[in-house]
Amino acid sequence: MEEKKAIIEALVFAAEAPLSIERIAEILTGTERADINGALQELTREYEERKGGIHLQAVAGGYQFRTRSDLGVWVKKLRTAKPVGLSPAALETLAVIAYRQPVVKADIDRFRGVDTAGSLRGLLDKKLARIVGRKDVPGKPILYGTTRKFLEVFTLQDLSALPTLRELKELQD
Amino acid sequence: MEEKKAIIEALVFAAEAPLSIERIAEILTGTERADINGALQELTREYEERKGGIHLQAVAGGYQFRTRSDLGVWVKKLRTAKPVGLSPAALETLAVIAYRQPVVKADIDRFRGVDTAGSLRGLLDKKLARIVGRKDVPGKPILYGTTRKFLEVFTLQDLSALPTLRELKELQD
Amino acid sequence: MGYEIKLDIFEGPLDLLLYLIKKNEIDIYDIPISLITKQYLDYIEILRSLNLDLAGEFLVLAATLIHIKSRLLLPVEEDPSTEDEEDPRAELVRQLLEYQAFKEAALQLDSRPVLERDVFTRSCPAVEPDDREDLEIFAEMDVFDLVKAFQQIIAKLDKTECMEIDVERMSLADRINEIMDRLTEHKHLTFTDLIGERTDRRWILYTFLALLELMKLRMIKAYQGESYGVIRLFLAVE
Repeated sequence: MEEKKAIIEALVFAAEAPLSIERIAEILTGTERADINGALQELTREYEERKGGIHLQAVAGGYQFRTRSDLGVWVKKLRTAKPVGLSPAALETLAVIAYRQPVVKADIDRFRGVDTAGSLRGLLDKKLARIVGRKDVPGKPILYGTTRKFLEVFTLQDLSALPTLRELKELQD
Repeated sequence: MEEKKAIIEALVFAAEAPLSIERIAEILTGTERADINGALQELTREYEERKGGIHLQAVAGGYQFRTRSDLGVWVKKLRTAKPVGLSPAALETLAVIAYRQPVVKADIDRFRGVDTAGSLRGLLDKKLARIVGRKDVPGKPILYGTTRKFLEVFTLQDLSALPTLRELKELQD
Repeated sequence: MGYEIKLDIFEGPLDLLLYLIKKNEIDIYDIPISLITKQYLDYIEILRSLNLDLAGEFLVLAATLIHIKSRLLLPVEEDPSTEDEEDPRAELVRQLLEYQAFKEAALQLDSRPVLERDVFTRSCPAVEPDDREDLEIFAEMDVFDLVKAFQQIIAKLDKTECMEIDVERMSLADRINEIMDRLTEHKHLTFTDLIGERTDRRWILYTFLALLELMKLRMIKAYQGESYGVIRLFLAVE
């Protein structure tokens, strides 16, 4: 393949949004827009004729590679959503529960300096935290702890496998 | 193109991480793994012969489309953020972890002849290394290993794709 | 000084030593220790004269080199039992070879196609936005993130709040969870029930400490009819 066309293909593929001819011209300095457009047309045709799983499409003022629209039913099975981690707030709350369990919400709040109702609910929903009992003091507040799933998600043998703060401090210079 | 090959191409393209043959087999029920592997090999060859901007690459136990490595200099211009490289110290520490995992920090320090706290911390932050457990000796020191991201970043199919240290020694002689 | 030295280019004392060996075209298996020790100490002296922070490891290796040199200078004893004695340089040579291999491995890693430096993956959505399903999948999570999060919280807190978390405490949490699970299931248990068949001290100790903690938290109540009698345990709150 002609080298310039290959570069254009790589650029369109790697771009974070549909890539415009203008943007390509900025990168491939000295190349005429008409030539860039020509290369994009050729690429579009090649992918179409090939009848593969990928098409080059003109979209939102630029060009973008997309899966062939009639294959959507298959692609959906992949669950294209990116795996989500925990939000920093949820992670902090989970950390307090992991290291301070069994712990009441008031203590988690005090540790984090904010109300943790939202992230606590999220952790319970995700089955990373659970209610382990009630403290026998006025108001009988709920005590929280971590779950077996927590150990699985974080690949921990048991809670004693959690690194201690001292160990983490040793990693800091 | 044969329809199944087109679907496999679309799946690999749409996946957010290198896609394994197992995962494809789960989606394309009734298709033999050997056939899936065959289609992937054909696709790899087609993209290679085409000499375009994209290659199909076997990496981290799966397949992923990537830009051709010699076009990196162009694609980089698309990105505003500078890629953060690893310092020689970080690379050395990573090499020790990769070849000696699971390994405790004391051993990494001994192999490198320096305290590796800083670079170890950096590798953990970058998710190239991770805590894999504790060694069953007094003090239960933390064991470190490499991550899946390590394989992805360094374009390795699996850990066995690393050249052996013996091979390296022969290269030097 | 007969040689030029670029500062800050050495990753550590072993790296410096390897450099000196290569520069002098020395056989690594037969290091002339006097020459190398002298050059090594000269280098350290330069660093010192420039008031650079010298990592302790450089001094440790200097001491090792001097020690090896002194052992080589000792007269060889007639005693036949010393014949098998290892070359005083052997350990250092082994260390250097290992380090050299890892250093080479590091360069090999760096020479590979590195993601986001040499090769790039797709970053645009692959399908029409409407076709995307918002399914939540759990990413693999790293325990390091968790500790880091806790450490950040602790750093913000008053020093007096900081209790050291140690391995023992975490094992205790495991035991507490198990006891609460069993009590929820069985309503009441005896101390002997909890200990079960196991007789190792660690297990008994943790069970006991877990019970104390649970009583302190007022999650359980313990009753004992008479001294040395059966200890019965109940959930404090149903």
